[in-house]
Amino acid sequence: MHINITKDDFDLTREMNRFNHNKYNYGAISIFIGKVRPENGLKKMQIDCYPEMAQKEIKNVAEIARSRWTLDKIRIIHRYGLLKPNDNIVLLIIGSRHRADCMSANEFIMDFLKSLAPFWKKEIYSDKEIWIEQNESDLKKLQQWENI
Amino acid sequence: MHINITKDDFDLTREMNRFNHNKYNYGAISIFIGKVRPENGLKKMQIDCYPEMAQKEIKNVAEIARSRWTLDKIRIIHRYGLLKPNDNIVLLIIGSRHRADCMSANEFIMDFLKSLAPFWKKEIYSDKEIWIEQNESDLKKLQQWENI
Amino acid sequence: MKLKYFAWIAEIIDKREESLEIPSKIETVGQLIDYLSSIDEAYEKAFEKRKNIKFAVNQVLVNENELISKTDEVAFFPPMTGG
Amino acid sequence: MKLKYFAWIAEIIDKREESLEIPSKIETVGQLIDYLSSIDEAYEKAFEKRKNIKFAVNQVLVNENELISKTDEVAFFPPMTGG
Repeated sequence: MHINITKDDFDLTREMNRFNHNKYNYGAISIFIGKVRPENGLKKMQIDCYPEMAQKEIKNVAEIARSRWTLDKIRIIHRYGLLKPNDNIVLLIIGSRHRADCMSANEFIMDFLKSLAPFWKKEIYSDKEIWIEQNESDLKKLQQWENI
Repeated sequence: MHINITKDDFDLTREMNRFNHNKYNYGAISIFIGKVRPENGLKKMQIDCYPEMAQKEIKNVAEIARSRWTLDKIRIIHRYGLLKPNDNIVLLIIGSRHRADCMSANEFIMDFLKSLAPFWKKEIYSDKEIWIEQNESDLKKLQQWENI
Repeated sequence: MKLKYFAWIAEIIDKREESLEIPSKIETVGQLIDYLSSIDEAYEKAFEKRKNIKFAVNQVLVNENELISKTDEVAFFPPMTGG
Repeated sequence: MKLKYFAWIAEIIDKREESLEIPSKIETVGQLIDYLSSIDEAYEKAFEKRKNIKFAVNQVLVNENELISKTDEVAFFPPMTGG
Protein backbone atom coordinates (compact mmCIF):
# COMPACT_ATOMS: atom_id res chain seq x y z
CA MET A 1 0.00 0.00 0.00
CA HIS A 2 1.36 3.38 -0.99
CA ILE A 3 -0.14 6.63 0.31
CA ASN A 4 1.32 10.00 -0.55
CA ILE A 5 0.06 13.36 0.74
CA THR A 6 1.91 15.97 -1.25
CA LYS A 7 1.96 19.40 -2.82
CA ASP A 8 3.54 17.98 -5.97
CA ASP A 9 1.63 17.10 -9.09
CA PHE A 10 1.41 13.47 -10.15
CA ASP A 11 1.74 11.87 -13.56
CA LEU A 12 -0.51 8.93 -14.37
CA THR A 13 2.05 7.17 -16.56
CA ARG A 14 4.76 7.35 -13.92
CA GLU A 15 2.39 6.23 -11.18
CA MET A 16 1.15 3.31 -13.28
CA ASN A 17 4.74 2.24 -13.88
CA ARG A 18 5.36 2.28 -10.14
CA PHE A 19 2.09 0.45 -9.55
CA ASN A 20 2.99 -2.24 -12.08
CA HIS A 21 6.48 -2.60 -10.66
CA ASN A 22 7.39 -5.97 -9.11
CA LYS A 23 5.54 -7.88 -11.78
CA TYR A 24 2.07 -6.75 -11.01
CA ASN A 25 -0.05 -9.41 -12.60
CA TYR A 26 -3.66 -9.45 -11.58
CA GLY A 27 -6.60 -9.08 -13.88
CA ALA A 28 -8.31 -5.83 -12.95
CA ILE A 29 -7.23 -2.27 -12.28
CA SER A 30 -9.57 0.53 -11.31
CA ILE A 31 -8.27 4.11 -11.43
CA PHE A 32 -9.88 7.32 -10.29
CA ILE A 33 -8.55 10.80 -11.01
CA GLY A 34 -10.09 13.86 -9.34
CA LYS A 35 -9.26 17.30 -10.69
CA VAL A 36 -10.11 20.89 -9.90
CA ARG A 37 -13.38 21.32 -11.80
CA PRO A 38 -13.30 24.54 -13.79
CA GLU A 39 -16.32 26.46 -12.52
CA ASN A 40 -17.34 29.76 -14.02
CA GLY A 41 -14.79 32.36 -13.01
CA LEU A 42 -12.84 30.07 -10.68
CA LYS A 43 -9.25 31.34 -10.46
CA LYS A 44 -7.66 29.00 -7.96
CA MET A 45 -8.47 26.23 -5.53
CA GLN A 46 -6.74 26.29 -2.16
CA ILE A 47 -6.59 22.90 -0.49
CA ASP A 48 -5.71 23.03 3.18
CA CYS A 49 -4.47 19.83 4.77
CA TYR A 50 -3.43 18.25 8.06
CA PRO A 51 -0.86 15.93 6.50
CA GLU A 52 0.00 13.72 9.51
CA MET A 53 -3.66 13.00 10.14
CA ALA A 54 -4.45 12.61 6.44
CA GLN A 55 -1.80 9.91 6.17
CA LYS A 56 -3.31 8.03 9.12
CA GLU A 57 -6.94 8.38 8.04
CA ILE A 58 -6.35 7.36 4.44
CA LYS A 59 -4.35 4.37 5.63
CA ASN A 60 -7.25 3.40 7.93
CA VAL A 61 -9.78 3.67 5.15
CA ALA A 62 -7.58 1.66 2.79
CA GLU A 63 -7.18 -1.04 5.48
CA ILE A 64 -10.95 -1.23 5.87
CA ALA A 65 -11.27 -1.58 2.09
CA ARG A 66 -8.72 -4.40 2.21
CA SER A 67 -10.76 -6.20 4.83
CA ARG A 68 -13.98 -5.87 2.82
CA TRP A 69 -12.71 -6.82 -0.62
CA THR A 70 -9.99 -9.02 -2.06
CA LEU A 71 -7.49 -6.42 -3.22
CA ASP A 72 -3.97 -6.67 -4.44
CA LYS A 73 -2.34 -3.25 -4.59
CA ILE A 74 -3.54 0.19 -3.53
CA ARG A 75 -1.85 3.46 -4.50
CA ILE A 76 -3.27 6.79 -3.31
CA ILE A 77 -1.97 10.30 -3.94
CA HIS A 78 -3.75 13.35 -2.56
CA ARG A 79 -2.44 16.84 -3.24
CA TYR A 80 -2.85 20.02 -1.26
CA GLY A 81 -1.78 23.64 -1.69
CA LEU A 82 -2.79 26.25 -4.25
CA LEU A 83 -4.13 24.66 -7.43
CA LYS A 84 -5.54 25.89 -10.73
CA PRO A 85 -8.64 24.74 -12.58
CA ASN A 86 -8.01 21.36 -14.20
CA ASP A 87 -5.06 20.55 -11.92
CA ASN A 88 -4.92 17.07 -10.46
CA ILE A 89 -6.13 16.64 -6.87
CA VAL A 90 -6.38 12.95 -6.18
CA LEU A 91 -5.27 9.69 -7.79
CA LEU A 92 -6.39 6.28 -6.67
CA ILE A 93 -5.19 3.05 -8.31
CA ILE A 94 -6.47 -0.31 -7.08
CA GLY A 95 -5.66 -3.73 -8.46
CA SER A 96 -7.47 -6.98 -7.81
CA ARG A 97 -8.19 -10.36 -9.34
CA HIS A 98 -11.82 -9.54 -10.06
CA ARG A 99 -13.15 -6.24 -11.32
CA ALA A 100 -15.99 -5.90 -8.82
CA ASP A 101 -13.49 -5.77 -5.94
CA CYS A 102 -11.31 -2.97 -7.23
CA MET A 103 -14.28 -0.96 -8.50
CA SER A 104 -16.19 -1.13 -5.23
CA ALA A 105 -13.07 -0.43 -3.18
CA ASN A 106 -12.31 2.57 -5.38
CA GLU A 107 -15.74 4.06 -4.77
CA PHE A 108 -15.62 3.23 -1.05
CA ILE A 109 -12.21 4.80 -0.50
CA MET A 110 -13.17 7.96 -2.41
CA ASP A 111 -16.42 8.30 -0.45
CA PHE A 112 -14.62 8.01 2.87
CA LEU A 113 -11.66 10.07 1.82
CA LYS A 114 -14.09 12.84 0.96
CA SER A 115 -15.54 13.01 4.46
CA LEU A 116 -12.88 11.59 6.76
CA ALA A 117 -9.55 12.71 5.36
CA PRO A 118 -8.55 16.14 6.69
CA PHE A 119 -8.59 18.25 3.53
CA TRP A 120 -10.51 21.47 3.07
CA LYS A 121 -11.14 23.18 -0.24
CA LYS A 122 -11.47 26.90 -0.80
CA GLU A 123 -12.63 28.28 -4.14
CA ILE A 124 -10.91 31.52 -5.08
CA TYR A 125 -12.68 33.87 -7.50
CA SER A 126 -11.52 37.32 -8.51
CA ASP A 127 -14.01 38.91 -6.13
CA LYS A 128 -14.52 36.33 -3.39
CA GLU A 129 -13.20 33.26 -1.62
CA ILE A 130 -15.50 30.45 -0.54
CA TRP A 131 -14.72 27.52 1.73
CA ILE A 132 -16.62 24.58 0.33
CA GLU A 133 -19.08 23.03 2.75
CA GLN A 134 -19.52 19.33 3.25
CA ASN A 135 -22.49 18.29 1.21
CA GLU A 136 -25.46 16.15 2.14
CA SER A 137 -25.11 13.71 -0.72
CA ASP A 138 -21.54 12.87 0.30
CA LEU A 139 -22.73 12.02 3.80
CA LYS A 140 -25.56 9.90 2.43
CA LYS A 141 -23.11 7.97 0.31
CA LEU A 142 -21.15 7.12 3.45
CA GLN A 143 -24.21 5.79 5.20
CA GLN A 144 -25.01 3.52 2.28
CA TRP A 145 -21.75 1.66 2.81
CA GLU A 146 -22.70 0.92 6.41
CA ASN A 147 -25.80 -0.94 5.27
CA ILE A 148 -23.97 -3.30 2.95
CA MET B 1 -17.89 8.66 -27.66
CA HIS B 2 -15.07 6.49 -28.97
CA ILE B 3 -15.39 2.70 -29.27
CA ASN B 4 -12.66 0.56 -30.73
CA ILE B 5 -12.80 -3.21 -31.24
CA THR B 6 -9.31 -4.24 -32.20
CA LYS B 7 -6.59 -6.87 -32.16
CA ASP B 8 -4.01 -4.22 -31.34
CA ASP B 9 -2.71 -3.50 -27.87
CA PHE B 10 -3.50 -0.16 -26.26
CA ASP B 11 -1.32 2.18 -24.27
CA LEU B 12 -2.92 4.00 -21.33
CA THR B 13 -0.80 7.12 -21.72
CA ARG B 14 -1.65 7.50 -25.41
CA GLU B 15 -5.33 6.82 -24.78
CA MET B 16 -5.43 9.36 -21.93
CA ASN B 17 -3.86 11.96 -24.21
CA ARG B 18 -6.54 11.31 -26.78
CA PHE B 19 -9.21 11.39 -24.10
CA ASN B 20 -7.93 14.72 -22.77
CA HIS B 21 -7.71 16.16 -26.25
CA ASN B 22 -9.96 19.15 -27.05
CA LYS B 23 -9.44 20.67 -23.62
CA TYR B 24 -11.09 18.02 -21.56
CA ASN B 25 -11.87 19.84 -18.36
CA TYR B 26 -14.27 18.11 -16.06
CA GLY B 27 -13.57 17.07 -12.52
CA ALA B 28 -13.66 13.29 -12.44
CA ILE B 29 -12.23 10.48 -14.52
CA SER B 30 -12.82 6.81 -13.85
CA ILE B 31 -10.66 4.26 -15.65
CA PHE B 32 -10.89 0.50 -15.76
CA ILE B 33 -8.29 -1.83 -17.24
CA GLY B 34 -8.98 -5.53 -17.64
CA LYS B 35 -6.10 -7.90 -18.36
CA VAL B 36 -5.56 -11.58 -18.95
CA ARG B 37 -5.29 -12.89 -15.39
CA PRO B 38 -2.31 -15.21 -15.08
CA GLU B 39 -3.82 -18.45 -13.82
CA ASN B 40 -1.65 -21.41 -12.95
CA GLY B 41 -0.25 -22.85 -16.14
CA LEU B 42 -2.23 -20.59 -18.45
CA LYS B 43 -0.31 -20.22 -21.71
CA LYS B 44 -2.60 -18.10 -23.86
CA MET B 45 -6.06 -16.60 -23.91
CA GLN B 46 -7.97 -16.73 -27.18
CA ILE B 47 -10.67 -14.08 -27.44
CA ASP B 48 -13.15 -14.71 -30.22
CA CYS B 49 -15.23 -11.76 -31.35
CA TYR B 50 -18.07 -10.71 -33.66
CA PRO B 51 -16.70 -7.23 -34.32
CA GLU B 52 -19.65 -5.65 -36.15
CA MET B 53 -22.05 -6.71 -33.42
CA ALA B 54 -19.61 -5.79 -30.63
CA GLN B 55 -19.39 -2.26 -31.98
CA LYS B 56 -23.19 -1.95 -31.98
CA GLU B 57 -23.76 -3.52 -28.57
CA ILE B 58 -21.07 -1.54 -26.80
CA LYS B 59 -22.41 1.65 -28.35
CA ASN B 60 -25.91 0.74 -27.11
CA VAL B 61 -24.68 0.10 -23.60
CA ALA B 62 -22.71 3.35 -23.58
CA GLU B 63 -25.80 5.24 -24.76
CA ILE B 64 -27.82 3.73 -21.93
CA ALA B 65 -25.11 4.79 -19.48
CA ARG B 66 -25.27 8.30 -20.92
CA SER B 67 -29.01 8.41 -20.35
CA ARG B 68 -28.67 7.25 -16.73
CA TRP B 69 -25.78 9.42 -15.60
CA THR B 70 -24.39 12.83 -16.45
CA LEU B 71 -21.29 11.89 -18.39
CA ASP B 72 -18.89 13.88 -20.46
CA LYS B 73 -16.63 11.59 -22.47
CA ILE B 74 -16.53 7.83 -22.92
CA ARG B 75 -13.66 5.89 -24.48
CA ILE B 76 -13.80 2.11 -24.79
CA ILE B 77 -11.27 -0.27 -26.30
CA HIS B 78 -11.83 -4.02 -26.36
CA ARG B 79 -9.26 -6.37 -27.83
CA TYR B 80 -9.66 -9.80 -29.34
CA GLY B 81 -7.33 -12.43 -30.78
CA LEU B 82 -4.63 -14.52 -29.16
CA LEU B 83 -3.33 -12.94 -25.95
CA LYS B 84 -0.78 -13.84 -23.29
CA PRO B 85 -1.17 -13.70 -19.51
CA ASN B 86 -1.04 -10.09 -18.33
CA ASP B 87 -1.91 -8.68 -21.77
CA ASN B 88 -4.49 -5.91 -21.89
CA ILE B 89 -8.05 -6.90 -22.83
CA VAL B 90 -10.26 -3.92 -22.15
CA LEU B 91 -9.88 -0.22 -21.37
CA LEU B 92 -12.70 2.04 -20.31
CA ILE B 93 -12.24 5.75 -19.61
CA ILE B 94 -15.19 7.86 -18.49
CA GLY B 95 -15.18 11.54 -17.56
CA SER B 96 -17.87 13.46 -15.70
CA ARG B 97 -18.37 16.48 -13.48
CA HIS B 98 -19.04 14.39 -10.39
CA ARG B 99 -17.22 11.24 -9.40
CA ALA B 100 -20.31 9.16 -8.62
CA ASP B 101 -21.46 9.42 -12.24
CA CYS B 102 -18.30 8.19 -13.92
CA MET B 103 -17.73 5.48 -11.30
CA SER B 104 -21.24 4.04 -11.58
CA ALA B 105 -21.21 4.28 -15.36
CA ASN B 106 -17.87 2.49 -15.45
CA GLU B 107 -19.21 -0.41 -13.39
CA PHE B 108 -22.46 -0.51 -15.38
CA ILE B 109 -20.76 -0.58 -18.77
CA MET B 110 -18.33 -3.30 -17.66
CA ASP B 111 -21.16 -5.43 -16.25
CA PHE B 112 -23.14 -5.20 -19.47
CA LEU B 113 -20.15 -5.52 -21.73
CA LYS B 114 -19.34 -8.77 -19.95
CA SER B 115 -22.70 -10.35 -20.78
CA LEU B 116 -23.96 -8.53 -23.87
CA ALA B 117 -20.93 -7.79 -25.98
CA PRO B 118 -20.10 -10.69 -28.32
CA PHE B 119 -16.70 -11.81 -27.03
CA TRP B 120 -15.80 -15.33 -25.96
CA LYS B 121 -12.72 -16.31 -24.03
CA LYS B 122 -10.84 -19.57 -24.31
CA GLU B 123 -8.10 -20.45 -21.84
CA ILE B 124 -5.25 -22.36 -23.44
CA TYR B 125 -3.08 -24.59 -21.22
CA SER B 126 -0.31 -26.87 -22.37
CA ASP B 127 -2.61 -29.90 -22.07
CA LYS B 128 -6.10 -28.50 -22.63
CA GLU B 129 -8.25 -25.68 -23.95
CA ILE B 130 -11.29 -24.44 -22.06
CA TRP B 131 -14.01 -22.08 -23.28
CA ILE B 132 -14.96 -19.95 -20.29
CA GLU B 133 -18.60 -20.22 -19.31
CA GLN B 134 -20.76 -17.27 -18.38
CA ASN B 135 -20.86 -17.15 -14.64
CA GLU B 136 -23.79 -16.73 -12.30
CA SER B 137 -22.40 -13.76 -10.43
CA ASP B 138 -22.03 -11.77 -13.64
CA LEU B 139 -25.68 -12.37 -14.44
CA LYS B 140 -26.71 -11.37 -10.92
CA LYS B 141 -24.79 -8.13 -11.25
CA LEU B 142 -26.80 -7.32 -14.36
CA GLN B 143 -30.07 -7.86 -12.58
CA GLN B 144 -29.06 -5.52 -9.80
CA TRP B 145 -28.86 -2.64 -12.27
CA GLU B 146 -32.43 -3.25 -13.33
CA ASN B 147 -33.65 -2.66 -9.80
CA ILE B 148 -32.00 0.74 -9.42
CA MET C 1 -28.41 -16.60 -46.18
CA LYS C 2 -25.18 -15.62 -44.49
CA LEU C 3 -24.44 -17.65 -41.39
CA LYS C 4 -21.77 -16.96 -38.78
CA TYR C 5 -20.52 -19.13 -35.96
CA PHE C 6 -18.39 -18.23 -32.97
CA ALA C 7 -16.40 -19.79 -30.13
CA TRP C 8 -16.95 -23.54 -29.58
CA ILE C 9 -19.86 -23.55 -32.03
CA ALA C 10 -17.47 -22.50 -34.81
CA GLU C 11 -15.04 -25.22 -33.66
CA ILE C 12 -17.66 -27.98 -33.78
CA ILE C 13 -19.05 -26.87 -37.14
CA ASP C 14 -15.48 -26.22 -38.27
CA LYS C 15 -16.46 -23.02 -40.06
CA ARG C 16 -16.61 -19.39 -39.00
CA GLU C 17 -19.06 -18.40 -41.71
CA GLU C 18 -20.82 -19.66 -44.80
CA SER C 19 -23.54 -18.74 -47.28
CA LEU C 20 -26.35 -21.26 -47.54
CA GLU C 21 -29.51 -21.60 -49.60
CA ILE C 22 -32.24 -22.12 -47.03
CA PRO C 23 -35.64 -23.58 -48.02
CA SER C 24 -38.25 -20.84 -48.08
CA LYS C 25 -40.43 -22.67 -45.53
CA ILE C 26 -37.79 -21.85 -42.89
CA GLU C 27 -39.15 -18.66 -41.40
CA THR C 28 -37.67 -18.34 -37.92
CA VAL C 29 -34.30 -18.74 -36.22
CA GLY C 30 -35.66 -21.76 -34.33
CA GLN C 31 -36.69 -23.43 -37.59
CA LEU C 32 -33.28 -22.63 -39.07
CA ILE C 33 -31.56 -24.41 -36.19
CA ASP C 34 -33.80 -27.46 -36.65
CA TYR C 35 -33.14 -27.45 -40.39
CA LEU C 36 -29.35 -27.19 -40.03
CA SER C 37 -29.35 -29.93 -37.38
CA SER C 38 -31.23 -32.18 -39.82
CA ILE C 39 -28.77 -31.82 -42.70
CA ASP C 40 -25.48 -32.50 -40.92
CA GLU C 41 -24.26 -34.09 -37.71
CA ALA C 42 -21.85 -31.24 -36.99
CA TYR C 43 -24.73 -28.75 -36.75
CA GLU C 44 -26.72 -31.25 -34.75
CA LYS C 45 -23.89 -31.55 -32.27
CA ALA C 46 -23.24 -27.81 -32.14
CA PHE C 47 -26.90 -26.98 -31.51
CA GLU C 48 -27.54 -29.90 -29.17
CA LYS C 49 -27.69 -27.86 -25.98
CA ARG C 50 -30.19 -25.40 -27.32
CA LYS C 51 -30.36 -23.38 -24.10
CA ASN C 52 -26.65 -22.63 -24.32
CA ILE C 53 -26.91 -20.97 -27.69
CA LYS C 54 -27.63 -17.36 -28.46
CA PHE C 55 -28.36 -15.91 -31.88
CA ALA C 56 -28.27 -12.58 -33.57
CA VAL C 57 -29.98 -11.48 -36.77
CA ASN C 58 -28.11 -8.67 -38.47
CA GLN C 59 -25.99 -8.19 -35.34
CA VAL C 60 -28.95 -7.84 -33.00
CA LEU C 61 -29.62 -10.41 -30.29
CA VAL C 62 -32.99 -12.11 -30.89
CA ASN C 63 -34.98 -15.10 -29.66
CA GLU C 64 -35.89 -18.28 -31.54
CA ASN C 65 -39.12 -16.83 -32.88
CA GLU C 66 -37.40 -14.06 -34.79
CA LEU C 67 -38.36 -14.02 -38.46
CA ILE C 68 -35.51 -14.32 -40.95
CA SER C 69 -35.13 -13.72 -44.67
CA LYS C 70 -32.58 -14.57 -47.38
CA THR C 71 -30.67 -11.34 -47.05
CA ASP C 72 -30.14 -11.61 -43.30
CA GLU C 73 -26.91 -12.37 -41.50
CA VAL C 74 -27.66 -14.91 -38.79
CA ALA C 75 -25.05 -15.60 -36.11
CA PHE C 76 -24.85 -18.43 -33.57
CA PHE C 77 -22.76 -18.27 -30.41
CA PRO C 78 -22.52 -19.27 -26.75
CA PRO C 79 -23.35 -16.82 -23.95
CA MET C 80 -20.85 -13.96 -24.02
CA THR C 81 -17.84 -13.94 -21.73
CA GLY C 82 -15.96 -10.80 -22.69
CA GLY C 83 -14.77 -7.86 -20.63
CA MET D 1 -0.36 21.91 24.66
CA LYS D 2 0.11 22.03 20.92
CA LEU D 3 -2.91 23.43 19.09
CA LYS D 4 -3.55 23.33 15.35
CA TYR D 5 -6.18 25.11 13.28
CA PHE D 6 -7.27 24.53 9.72
CA ALA D 7 -9.33 26.10 6.93
CA TRP D 8 -11.58 29.01 7.98
CA ILE D 9 -10.88 28.35 11.65
CA ALA D 10 -7.19 29.08 11.04
CA GLU D 11 -8.20 32.22 9.12
CA ILE D 12 -10.40 33.57 11.92
CA ILE D 13 -7.85 32.79 14.65
CA ASP D 14 -5.14 33.98 12.27
CA LYS D 15 -2.80 31.17 13.28
CA ARG D 16 -2.19 27.70 11.96
CA GLU D 17 -0.66 26.43 15.18
CA GLU D 18 0.54 27.48 18.60
CA SER D 19 1.74 26.09 21.92
CA LEU D 20 -0.32 27.20 24.90
CA GLU D 21 -0.19 26.61 28.64
CA ILE D 22 -3.63 25.31 29.49
CA PRO D 23 -4.93 25.40 33.12
CA SER D 24 -4.88 21.91 34.60
CA LYS D 25 -8.60 22.00 35.35
CA ILE D 26 -9.24 21.78 31.59
CA GLU D 27 -9.70 18.05 31.08
CA THR D 28 -11.70 17.59 27.87
CA VAL D 29 -11.77 18.98 24.32
CA GLY D 30 -15.11 20.64 25.10
CA GLN D 31 -13.66 22.40 28.12
CA LEU D 32 -10.67 23.49 26.04
CA ILE D 33 -12.98 25.11 23.48
CA ASP D 34 -14.85 26.92 26.27
CA TYR D 35 -11.57 28.07 27.80
CA LEU D 36 -10.12 29.36 24.53
CA SER D 37 -13.39 31.14 23.71
CA SER D 38 -13.20 32.90 27.09
CA ILE D 39 -9.70 34.29 26.65
CA ASP D 40 -9.95 35.87 23.20
CA GLU D 41 -12.67 37.02 20.83
CA ALA D 42 -11.01 35.39 17.84
CA TYR D 43 -11.38 31.92 19.39
CA GLU D 44 -14.90 32.81 20.47
CA LYS D 45 -15.79 33.70 16.90
CA ALA D 46 -14.04 30.66 15.41
CA PHE D 47 -15.77 28.26 17.81
CA GLU D 48 -19.14 30.01 17.70
CA LYS D 49 -20.90 27.41 15.54
CA ARG D 50 -19.87 24.50 17.69
CA LYS D 51 -21.68 21.93 15.56
CA ASN D 52 -19.60 22.89 12.55
CA ILE D 53 -16.31 22.10 14.24
CA LYS D 54 -14.50 18.82 14.37
CA PHE D 55 -11.48 18.02 16.51
CA ALA D 56 -8.69 15.54 16.58
CA VAL D 57 -6.41 14.59 19.46
CA ASN D 58 -3.08 13.30 18.23
CA GLN D 59 -4.46 13.07 14.69
CA VAL D 60 -7.45 10.98 15.68
CA LEU D 61 -10.98 12.30 15.31
CA VAL D 62 -12.68 12.50 18.74
CA ASN D 63 -15.78 13.98 20.34
CA GLU D 64 -15.99 16.83 22.89
CA ASN D 65 -15.71 14.51 25.86
CA GLU D 66 -12.28 13.24 24.89
CA LEU D 67 -9.74 13.66 27.69
CA ILE D 68 -6.65 15.69 26.86
CA SER D 69 -3.26 16.20 28.49
CA LYS D 70 -0.37 18.65 28.17
CA THR D 71 1.56 16.57 25.70
CA ASP D 72 -1.31 16.16 23.27
CA GLU D 73 -1.67 17.77 19.87
CA VAL D 74 -5.23 19.05 19.54
CA ALA D 75 -6.53 20.15 16.16
CA PHE D 76 -9.66 22.11 15.26
CA PHE D 77 -11.21 22.13 11.80
CA PRO D 78 -14.45 22.27 9.82
CA PRO D 79 -16.01 19.12 8.31
CA MET D 80 -13.68 17.70 5.68
CA THR D 81 -14.21 18.43 2.00
CA GLY D 82 -11.30 16.69 0.28
CA GLY D 83 -11.21 14.16 -2.52
